[in-house]
Amino acid sequence: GKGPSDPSATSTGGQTPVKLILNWKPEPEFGGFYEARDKGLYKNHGLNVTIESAPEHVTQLVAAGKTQFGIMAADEIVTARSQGIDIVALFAVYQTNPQGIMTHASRGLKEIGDVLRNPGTLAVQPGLAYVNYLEKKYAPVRVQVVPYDYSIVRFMASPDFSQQCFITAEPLAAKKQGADPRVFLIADSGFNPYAGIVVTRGDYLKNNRKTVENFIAATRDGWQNYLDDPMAANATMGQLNKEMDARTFADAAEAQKPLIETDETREHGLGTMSNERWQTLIGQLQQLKKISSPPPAGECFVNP
Amino acid sequence: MRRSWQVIWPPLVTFVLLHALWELIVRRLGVPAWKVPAPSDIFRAVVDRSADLMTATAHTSAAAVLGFGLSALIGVAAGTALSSMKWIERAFYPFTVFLQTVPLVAIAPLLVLWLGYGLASVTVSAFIVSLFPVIANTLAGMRSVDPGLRDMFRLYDAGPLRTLFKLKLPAAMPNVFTGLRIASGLAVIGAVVGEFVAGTFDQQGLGLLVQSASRNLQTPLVFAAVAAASLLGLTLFAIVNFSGYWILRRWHASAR
Amino acid sequence: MRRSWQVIWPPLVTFVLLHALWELIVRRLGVPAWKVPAPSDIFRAVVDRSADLMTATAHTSAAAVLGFGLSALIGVAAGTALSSMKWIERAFYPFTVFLQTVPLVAIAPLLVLWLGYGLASVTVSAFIVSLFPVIANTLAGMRSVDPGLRDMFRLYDAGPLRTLFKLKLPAAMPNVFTGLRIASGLAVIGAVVGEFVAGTFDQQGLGLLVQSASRNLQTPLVFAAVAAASLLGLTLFAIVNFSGYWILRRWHASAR
Amino acid sequence: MTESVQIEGEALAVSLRSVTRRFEGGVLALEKLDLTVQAGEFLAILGPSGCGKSTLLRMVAGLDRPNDGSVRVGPNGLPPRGGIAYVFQDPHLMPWRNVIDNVALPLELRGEAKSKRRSTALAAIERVGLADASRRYPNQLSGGMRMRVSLARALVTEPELLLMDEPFGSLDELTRQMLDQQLYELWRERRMTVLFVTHAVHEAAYLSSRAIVMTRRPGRIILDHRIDLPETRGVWMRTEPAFMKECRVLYKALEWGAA
Amino acid sequence: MTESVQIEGEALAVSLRSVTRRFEGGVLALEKLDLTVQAGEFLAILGPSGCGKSTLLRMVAGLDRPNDGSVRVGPNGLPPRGGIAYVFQDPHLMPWRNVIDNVALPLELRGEAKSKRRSTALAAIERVGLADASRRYPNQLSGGMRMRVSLARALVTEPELLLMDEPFGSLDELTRQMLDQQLYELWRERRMTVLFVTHAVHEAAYLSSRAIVMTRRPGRIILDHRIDLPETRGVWMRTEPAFMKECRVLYKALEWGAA
Ligand SMILES: Nc1ncnc2c1ncn2[C@@H]1O[C@H](COP(=O)(O)OP(=O)(O)OP(=O)(O)O)[C@@H](O)[C@H]1O
Ligand SMILES: Nc1ncnc2c1ncn2[C@@H]1O[C@H](COP(=O)(O)OP(=O)(O)OP(=O)(O)O)[C@@H](O)[C@H]1O
Ligand SMILES: [Mg+2]
Ligand SMILES: [Mg+2]
Repeated sequence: GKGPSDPSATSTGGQTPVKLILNWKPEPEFGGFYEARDKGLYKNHGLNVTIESAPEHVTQLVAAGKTQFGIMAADEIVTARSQGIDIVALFAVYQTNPQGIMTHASRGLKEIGDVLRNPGTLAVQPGLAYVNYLEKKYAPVRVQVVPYDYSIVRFMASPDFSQQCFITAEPLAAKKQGADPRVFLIADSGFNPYAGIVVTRGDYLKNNRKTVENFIAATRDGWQNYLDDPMAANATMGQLNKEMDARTFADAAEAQKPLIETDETREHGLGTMSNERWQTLIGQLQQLKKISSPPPAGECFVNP
Repeated sequence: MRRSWQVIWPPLVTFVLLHALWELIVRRLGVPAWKVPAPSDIFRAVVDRSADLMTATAHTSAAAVLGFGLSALIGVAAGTALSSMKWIERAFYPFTVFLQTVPLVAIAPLLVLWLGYGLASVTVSAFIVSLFPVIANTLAGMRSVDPGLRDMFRLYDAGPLRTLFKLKLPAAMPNVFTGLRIASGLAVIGAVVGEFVAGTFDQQGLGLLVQSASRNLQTPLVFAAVAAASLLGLTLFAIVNFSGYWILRRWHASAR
Repeated sequence: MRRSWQVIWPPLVTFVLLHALWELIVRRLGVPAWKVPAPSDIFRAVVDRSADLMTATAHTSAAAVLGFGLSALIGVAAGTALSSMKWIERAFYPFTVFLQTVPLVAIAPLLVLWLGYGLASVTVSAFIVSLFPVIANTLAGMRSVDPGLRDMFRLYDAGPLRTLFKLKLPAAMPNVFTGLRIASGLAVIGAVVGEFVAGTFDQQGLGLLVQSASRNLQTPLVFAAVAAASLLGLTLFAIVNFSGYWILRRWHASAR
Repeated sequence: MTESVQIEGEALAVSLRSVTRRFEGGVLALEKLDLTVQAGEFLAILGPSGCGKSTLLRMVAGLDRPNDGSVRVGPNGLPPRGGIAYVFQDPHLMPWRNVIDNVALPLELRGEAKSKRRSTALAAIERVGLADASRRYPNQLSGGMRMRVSLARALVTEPELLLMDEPFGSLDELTRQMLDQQLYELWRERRMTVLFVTHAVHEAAYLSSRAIVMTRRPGRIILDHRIDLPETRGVWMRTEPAFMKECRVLYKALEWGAA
Repeated sequence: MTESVQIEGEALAVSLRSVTRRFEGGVLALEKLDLTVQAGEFLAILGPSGCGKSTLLRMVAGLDRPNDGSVRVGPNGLPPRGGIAYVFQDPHLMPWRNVIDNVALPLELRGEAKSKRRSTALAAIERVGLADASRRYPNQLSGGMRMRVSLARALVTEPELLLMDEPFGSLDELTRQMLDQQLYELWRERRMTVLFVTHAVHEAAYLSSRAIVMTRRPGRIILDHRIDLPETRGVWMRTEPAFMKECRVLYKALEWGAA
């Protein structure tokens, strides 16, 4: 990575330009960031924030110093740190992991374990930590595991098909087309890493502590506003993502609320993270052999 | 005029017939639009989302055309270099196969690190995917030059550059055009796939449009975007085909 | 013996030199392994995960080889059919371009609906991706048959089948082999990409291995899997190349 | 598969009526040409380079069509399948086949059995003096050898109409005389119709029963001449006054047509 | 760009010492052949088809190498750049160029200016009688016309060593005589060295200052004969007894070598 004199972080005209790279299209899962940008919260904190949305490779870009901030999941951060990549978590949008397994309600399954232990098909992305966790926990697995391709056509087409989902996305799309999806959160099975985490590089944090604190403060306010009233930000994002209609935006914003706002956040503020949960995750990943050298939990995150 | 009409109507008739058949089957069997949309559903999606389809097509076109252009230039140059000496061919030809077999997904992180998201990375994807056919066909063309003409150039001590421009390149033209025909389609697919891994939603091309429409079960839009990609491929193909016909018509058996 | 050694050592030397250079650069600049692994890192990944790599390669090979075989058969047949009449070519050639430009991601869901997950669908992906170069080159070859020989066959009233097998196919061989060379690499990439959408994890091929390694930042393993895919492509390519050389060596300028 | 329906031993008459051939680009190769060749005639065709001789032969073979006028071959106007053989001006061999297989091609296309094909082809190859090159490929042959392969290929089928476009032009005098003699004897025996393009006046006089001489493009027939020589011919004849006279007649017409 | 370094008007001597050429597959084309051609000599080469004449010419041109023995051209053993011209046995034209551009090729490769090229090429095309076909493409020409294009291409450069492999074999007698005459006059004027393969004995006698006759493969020289005729030659000479005698000598040697 680059040294402390990161030129893109030096201030110009009082406003520090910084970039945030999202890991998917504008959707309610990023509502707070757009809220903070559009309502001028970043500006009030002396920041000029550019938001980009890309489908892949946020880890590499943050690590290589191509962006100041990015969005990642907790297990990705642990994996990166175990490889010696100095990435630090700053703010976890989702206290409860929004990933789930979606299946057809008509099958009458009671929990995630039923999905894995019964015949059928389960579509997931290759290499996901939680899939390994589930496979281990609910062995012997009888479901056929296949790759997920961002489409729900196959889910719609076959009654014994299940797939990974983001609670705010695929189930809503399926419901809109008349299916009756049943969603099991991964978190309920005991694997619950933080998700939607704002990250930065360790050396950037060290040298630009103030900028980082400002960014997180503004982000926290943005998310609070968005939880109170998502309409404005949803409209902005709807312009950028026409494949999702306004109704779905509203539904999704509503659906994710309980995953973002918990007792924990009411006490310590939105986005807060605890050493204990990082510790748990690291232990779990180690057991799954996803990492060889466990990083100390305390280095993985800060609550600025 | 009369000629180009003769070239256009047969595929047009085929096109119309195929689509009528498709519409009929889908309507008869009552297949839902999210599974296999009827042409009319797709047409509606095209009308509804014409602006987005157009900008997406523009983004993908830019990358595909640039990538194709790079392939044409570098492919012909590389094919020429490989054909110049037996040992160069032996030492390097196998490695050009590598370019073809490397999954874009695997090199995308590197592309993104070097070139960032967007046009540059996507162009390079289109280039990588469409390069090899040009190399292979150029090489094949250069190696089947009439040995008698080759002797004549040796006799007049023509030097490698003149032999290249006045003998090998013209003689290889029919093959080069076959390579370019293949590359035209591959450049489009390279751009589309390149977007999956190195595109950005801020300049959404057809690849990402397909992905996000597919995630939201807007299958007619998926088909519309795929149709746009194909049309783009066909346009590139037609341009290559007509230039090939134009250049070769006077002398090559294949153009008659 | 002596000959095949002559063919093998130049790429081998290139290979060793390139890798030594690569190792040196990576070590000197201290590039981290997650970004660009050194050959030694990749080698370690190969050793550590040799069993997984081997079964993955076996699965991908099966699909790639079958898909390539289908492309060869159907591509030559389709090229022949297109070359048989001007109007057939005009009506259908443009549509074969469609096959090339349609993103697999878009049709893969359909493939899976029809053929299920696993070998069949992945094979069809490999087939679709590698088909067009064979068609285009076969067609080009058939259309450049020596007009004098064509006349002779007409004179002896040879009939379309005999003309095909005794004149057009043999004459098109050099082009067909160029098409097959291109198809060999594309079949591998088609199998790898096909696995992204239609593979299964119990029969995990190189495609899924690449994806999961990439998600877990195991870049050396990604490179190892890519190397395996390339090796597979190279093997297919070498087989095509040698059979081409063997068949054409007696008479075609390009084989000399 | 399909056996040839050729009527054994039935020579074919050829007739051209007012034939005009104009190529794209406006080159007028032949204009209003009339020519009738009796069945069993040996017709020599002479004329300056580029006057339309090859074009004429191609039209008789049905490989090219007149822009105007009609070409009829045989009693039905169309030649029986497999009844024509053609020695093109260039050898046009298949580079991927060796000499035997090139020569055997017409038999193969007729569906004859492999062993029969081989022996017939070998006999023809021997007759043109290439027995020791029968396994070589075209790119391993000299120019004259290639032409002789093409000749052997034309003769294996025992055609009823034989079209020959300067078949001996690239051969040395001795080989040429030997092949002239062989061709003449074959014709005497089988009495097929032969159209024979040549530039050698003495060859025309020696072989043919009738000779025509064409003018510069557009080719018209300036001389249509019955060769008045005994049917038994041989090398000895070349110095006979009657032969010399025929040569002079043809030569004069050529000079006249070229002017 | 790079102007040719040809030494104007300096004919080249050729010498072959014990040259053997054996092709892959074991065909022995030439064996221990010795031949010296003086600078400015016009050497005719005769011999049966397949005896190694083309092989000999290719080696003199440096397009093929002997398996054994040495070939030297000019004072240094290597010919000056651009100093040789070769009329191959087949025309070998570039199908994508029309007649003018095919003929102008050697000038182009030498880097001459475009207008100069055009006029020189047109003059050469006119000399071979193809003025009205100068814009046509090779596939629009007759066989004899193609050969004449190839001839014109060889003569545009005013070479010091001219290799000709049956250049006139596919031409009618009159065109041939005209070109024979032109070639002879060109040689008398410029005195370049000429190696001329032909099958026509009278052509050899008419043109050359010396003729060799080769035997069947492996080609050996069976006759090396100075042609004893006056330097001023013309069509009239063809009936002179001295000319007839030379022809007979060559013919006898041919017969002897073919036996
Ligand atoms: N495809 C073509 N397009 C245009 N002109 C052509 C074509 N084929 C032949 N010609 C022209 O038609 C004329 C007659 O050609 P043809 O080949 O019949 O001559 P030929 O009498 O056989 O001559 P040669 O003795 O040189 O073989 C020539 O002037 C030639 O240039
Ligand atoms: N590439 C080759 N491989 C094998 N044999 C060859 C090759 N080229 C020529 N030959 C053989 O060498 C011999 C001499 O060939 P060459 O072409 O020199 O004959 P030529 O005297 O020019 O005959 P022609 O008068 O028929 O042109 C022939 O027997 C020929 O078959
Ligand atoms: Mg002709
Ligand atoms: Mg020769």
